[in-house]
Amino acid sequence: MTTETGMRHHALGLSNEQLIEMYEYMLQTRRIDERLWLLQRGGKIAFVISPQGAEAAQVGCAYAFRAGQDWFTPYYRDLGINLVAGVTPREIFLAAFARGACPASGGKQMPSHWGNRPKNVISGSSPVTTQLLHAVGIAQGARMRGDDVVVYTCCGEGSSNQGDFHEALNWAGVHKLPVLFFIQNNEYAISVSLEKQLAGGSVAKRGPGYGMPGIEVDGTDFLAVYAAAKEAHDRARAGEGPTLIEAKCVRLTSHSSDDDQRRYREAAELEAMKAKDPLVKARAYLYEAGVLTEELESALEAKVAAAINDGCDWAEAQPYADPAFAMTHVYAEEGI
Amino acid sequence: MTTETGMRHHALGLSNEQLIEMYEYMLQTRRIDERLWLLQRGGKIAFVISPQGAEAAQVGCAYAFRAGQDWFTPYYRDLGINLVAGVTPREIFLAAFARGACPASGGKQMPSHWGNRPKNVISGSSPVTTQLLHAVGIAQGARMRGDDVVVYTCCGEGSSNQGDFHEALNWAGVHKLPVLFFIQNNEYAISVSLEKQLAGGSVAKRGPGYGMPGIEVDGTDFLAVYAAAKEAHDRARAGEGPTLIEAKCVRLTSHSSDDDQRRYREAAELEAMKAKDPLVKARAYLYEAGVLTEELESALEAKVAAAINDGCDWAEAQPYADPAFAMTHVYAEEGI
Amino acid sequence: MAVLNFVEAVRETLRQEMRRDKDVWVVGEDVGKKGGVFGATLGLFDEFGETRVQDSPLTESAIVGVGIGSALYGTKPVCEIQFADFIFPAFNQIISEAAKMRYRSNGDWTVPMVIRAPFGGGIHGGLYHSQSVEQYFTNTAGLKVVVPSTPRDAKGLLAAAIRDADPVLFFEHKGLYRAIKEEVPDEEYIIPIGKADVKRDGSDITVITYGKAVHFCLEAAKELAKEGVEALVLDLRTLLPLDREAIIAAAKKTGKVLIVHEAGKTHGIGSEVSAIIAEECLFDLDAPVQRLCGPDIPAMPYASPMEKAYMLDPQKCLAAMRALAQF
Amino acid sequence: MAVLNFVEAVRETLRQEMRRDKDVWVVGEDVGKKGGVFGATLGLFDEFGETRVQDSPLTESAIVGVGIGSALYGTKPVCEIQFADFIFPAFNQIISEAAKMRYRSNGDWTVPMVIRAPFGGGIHGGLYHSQSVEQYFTNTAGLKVVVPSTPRDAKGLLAAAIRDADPVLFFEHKGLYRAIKEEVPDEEYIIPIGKADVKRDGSDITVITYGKAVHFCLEAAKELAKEGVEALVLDLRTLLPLDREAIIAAAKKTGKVLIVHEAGKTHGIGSEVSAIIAEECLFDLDAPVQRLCGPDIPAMPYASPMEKAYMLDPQKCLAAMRALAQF
Ligand SMILES: Cc1ncc(C[n+]2csc(CCOP(=O)(O)OP(=O)(O)O)c2C)c(N)n1
Ligand SMILES: Cc1ncc(C[n+]2csc(CCOP(=O)(O)OP(=O)(O)O)c2C)c(N)n1
Ligand SMILES: [Mg+2]
Ligand SMILES: [Mg+2]
Repeated sequence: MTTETGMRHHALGLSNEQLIEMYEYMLQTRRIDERLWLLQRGGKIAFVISPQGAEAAQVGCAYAFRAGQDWFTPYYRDLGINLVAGVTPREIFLAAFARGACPASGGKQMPSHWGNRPKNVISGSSPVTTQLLHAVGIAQGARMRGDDVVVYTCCGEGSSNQGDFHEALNWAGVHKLPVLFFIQNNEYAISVSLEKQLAGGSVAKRGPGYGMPGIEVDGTDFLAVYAAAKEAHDRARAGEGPTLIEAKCVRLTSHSSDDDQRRYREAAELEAMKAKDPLVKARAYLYEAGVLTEELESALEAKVAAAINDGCDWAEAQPYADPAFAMTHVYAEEGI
Repeated sequence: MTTETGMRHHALGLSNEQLIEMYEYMLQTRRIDERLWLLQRGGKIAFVISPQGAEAAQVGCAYAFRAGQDWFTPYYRDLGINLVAGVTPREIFLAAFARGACPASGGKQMPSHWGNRPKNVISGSSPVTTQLLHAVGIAQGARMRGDDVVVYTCCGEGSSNQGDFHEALNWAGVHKLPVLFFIQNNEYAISVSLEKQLAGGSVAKRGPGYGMPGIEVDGTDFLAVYAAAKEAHDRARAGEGPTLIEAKCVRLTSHSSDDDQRRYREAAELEAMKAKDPLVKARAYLYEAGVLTEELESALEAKVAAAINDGCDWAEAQPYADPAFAMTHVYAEEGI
Repeated sequence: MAVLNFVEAVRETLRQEMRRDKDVWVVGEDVGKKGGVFGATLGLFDEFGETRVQDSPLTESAIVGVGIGSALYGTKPVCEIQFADFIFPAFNQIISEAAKMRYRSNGDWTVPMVIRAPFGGGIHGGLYHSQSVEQYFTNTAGLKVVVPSTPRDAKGLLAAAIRDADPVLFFEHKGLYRAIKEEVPDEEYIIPIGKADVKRDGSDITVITYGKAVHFCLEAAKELAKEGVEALVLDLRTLLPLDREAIIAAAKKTGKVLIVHEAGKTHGIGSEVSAIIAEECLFDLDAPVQRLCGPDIPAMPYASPMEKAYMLDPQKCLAAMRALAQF
Repeated sequence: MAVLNFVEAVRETLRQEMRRDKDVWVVGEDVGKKGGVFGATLGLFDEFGETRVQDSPLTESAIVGVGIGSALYGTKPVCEIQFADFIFPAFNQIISEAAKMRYRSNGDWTVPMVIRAPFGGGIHGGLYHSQSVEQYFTNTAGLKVVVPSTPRDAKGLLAAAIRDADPVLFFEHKGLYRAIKEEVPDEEYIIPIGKADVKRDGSDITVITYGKAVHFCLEAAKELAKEGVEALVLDLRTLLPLDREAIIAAAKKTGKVLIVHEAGKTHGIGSEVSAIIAEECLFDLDAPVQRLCGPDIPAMPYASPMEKAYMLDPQKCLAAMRALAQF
């Protein structure tokens, strides 16, 4: 865990404060999701789709981006990406409760269908992989305007087999556009396992075919992900074009609150997966690095809990949009 | 041109007779196309899209397949594939003249929209690349039935960037299906050159990403193409799965009779291309191999010309389908 | 006769047809071990194995394109699109290939294939798990589009679709999957594609509808009967080809027609039904041809109040039916 | 005022808008050096350079998807689909993304984008270079669908489309590109999207049409006038949103309506137009609402005799108009 040059995070140019900040984001991601499951089990919200097992991948990757300057077309599990991009817990819970004040859709969309204009987070849909092409178009627009922007886009390993993945990577490769294609490979697409899904078994291996690096990284190691994402971000800014990163993650929960993975995964497999819990690994690193102490940890937990309680209670108390709101924003002409 | 084991074609297990047969197919492909251009210039047919520059790729590849047993989902330039598969010059000209007796479509479709049920040639459409998925499905069907079938499918390098290419290769790779994905790379998609079209510059390089070999071969060398196709065909039959072959061809004509490539290609480039004429190269090989003599060559030219004159005159004399035919074969219920 | 709900009827019909014909196979996302996200294929993987009950990669264009190829070879694929909202990546394969194969080859090459997809809202699915997509396909000759409204119809129509020589889009309203049960004959039977069904006879007004709305209209008709108004409720069942004769007969019988569907009104299924009536029964009409449909917005919102505002229900149907009766 | 044919009017409007607004850019297959397969972008590459006149890879989903992304960033893409028949690979991006972006984000994210595509037959294009595809898009709120019939309309409507805040599908009948010339004002002008145009006034019968058929109907109307019948010819120009007021007014004026379009009849544009009339003007009608449309077959065949059998022409229009007048 140490290197010639000392601690891994120092070698990556990360201060202890930054390390703690990254951990706090991962912790917040996990705790928010745990709260969402409680709300769903309690019948207070209808749906949860979870980042658990991908917190290190999401926070490690997003931390290489510049909130407020770079642009994001995330996918549904990307709670961690949104938090690092600047989306607040209150905004997350507004979406969960489908309240009218939700900045993503005012309750028109299901939870985890992100969108936040002030934070450069594009509105997302349900059909997978379409957002990869939007990311390429955003990069094209920034290039035309001469703006210093790098675009984050993401999907799962199953979704990476959609035609839009191919067309997006090819286009970005042709024009050497500043895009990071981040694939979170948790080895399942709902119930479909990797070997029935992905010929060749590796998303990263497909990068060279598009004239870009295809990097495989341990998605449960937040520092390894940060290192890969930082390098890709640097390449993009240097005009060297897009990068494909495949982060090997685990899916600690069922696909969503509508699924039960025990129906198609062995108990042993589910058990073994726990050893790869990215939050546990991160915590261990911070302790070994002497950055995290018991007081600090409980302080962080308390801070995160407070933000969640505030966000959840506040959001739940907000009203739904008026039913008539359903008829608005179809065209600009409405002037709304 | 010779090898330790003697002549290249002998090394490939090809007899002199087979060599001559392959040459005759290439010659026939070229001469039929030349006739089609004459008919088009003379206003007798409306449209030509040409295999010139790809004869070696097409005949070399098709010769590795078993006519009547294997299946084909060709693309519009694949005149040579169709001839080797057993489609006759008369049938080719029926399509060119859009006559009612045309086995492909009875005149419903443009020329070069192939289709021939007795020869296992699937009906093709205009939207590019869709046929790659049909090939995968045919292989899936043959696998279910336990039949010994290998499927040929093809598109251009531009078309290989369509989403359907990605989905087809991934599916075939997952199930190790007996399909040859044959890409004829003539460096242009109408007017769009390779560097604006294909990130990474190589279709073959994309093979490994799908867990299959990606073979680049000189598409103007019919023996090199035959060797690659034969190996892929053997792999498929041995249950080792699909192969991607990129044949580097030249486009000796404009994209089609509606195009004029001098508008977007340099004269020098067009001039230089002529040196790669696959028919000229094949002819040279057969002479050096002592297989082709002047008498034999003129006999072959005469034989090909006779078949073309017969096919062209006969087809032109055939009637159009009755206009009412346009309303038929919409559904089976019509019982037609 | 067993009492089955809608999704059970679909599952039993798939099982029956797969036992009957070894060429029939099922392919789609999560149709294998998981048995589909709605359980429509539950148990088929265990009975028929993974070659005939195949989990596909997450690629709709391939599900349909591979299905087409396997149909060209002679098998009978039943492709499942997990939600109708996700059928659009396969649109080119359906419209350009499946629909035109027989026509362009004069019957030499055909595509006997079924594409099943759950559609419709009212189940908190939001914009992309609630859509009605039938109207995207009904203008394409070469396709057939079927939308059953009861378990009994679902069995007869799905069997007909699987045995059909042409591509059939089979849309199942997911709001019906567990909502209604009825006795379904155990033996094989076919309900012909292209035939509408009078679900309730009546002499005062005619309601032409399909899908889940059939049940809303039947409920409303019961209410209306208490007010002395007898409504004829015609269930279209097949949207392409439409049963023109049944539509014309139903319209002429009462002279007052209301068309009801969940999908958006403008350029929807009701447009063609209304146009047929305006063409064929103009002088039999005692009232303008009315339409009660979903609003013309991009899709159905998620939050309950907005979802309710979008969705039809018996009350909305009753109000429209009463107004027409009083015209 | 210069005399321009249809495709010249399109080209000059693109040039005008690109000079006017640096955010406007053109992207599509062969739009660069070649200037497009119909020459609609000829010369733009030389004037504006390859960043603003971009040859795309052969990938329609990407042309539209990248266009959407660039519009989200603030640029104004004008995407060209080489033939309307090839728009289907982009269907998911158009229907699921472009059409729903404003709605789902409550106006925070919008897609000001134009998708141009040549459509229509009668040019020996066969099944896949002749299709009319407008009816695949008109049932999707959030989109606008425009089909101009003259060079003058093409200029005003294309300028309006490029300046519109929402995604506009702009379909150009390729059979008109060189077939008609007219004087087109040199200066900028806008023709509002959503407004139909009375191309010929008349008091005896009403013909509602769009695209190339407008010219067939006008020619037929001239003939019919010699027989003492004056036809009102309404050019819809925009198919989504439809100009309901203009349709209703035109129908009420004569009480006899014929709807004419090249696209297939069943579930076509004419269905909604007829349904609006059946809803709004029933008691003003003196004859059933008629439709003269393409046949309900998968697409237009290639061989001349079959193509002629499919295509409309002035004679077919005249016969239908005369029959309606005599009703
Ligand atoms: C086009 C499309 N098809 C199907 C679905 C339904 N669906 C939602 S998530 C999912 C699995 C995605 O798996 P993967 O891409 O590996 O991402 P993960 O959920 O594992 O992170 C499927 C099939 C969809 N949303 N869009
Ligand atoms: C989906 C689709 N988009 C566009 C076209 C129009 N088109 C026909 S051929 C062609 C270029 C094909 O280039 P390539 O794939 O390299 O094959 P080549 O013609 O060079 O052999 C294009 C753009 C089409 N037929 N289908
Ligand atoms: Mg996954
Ligand atoms: Mg090419």
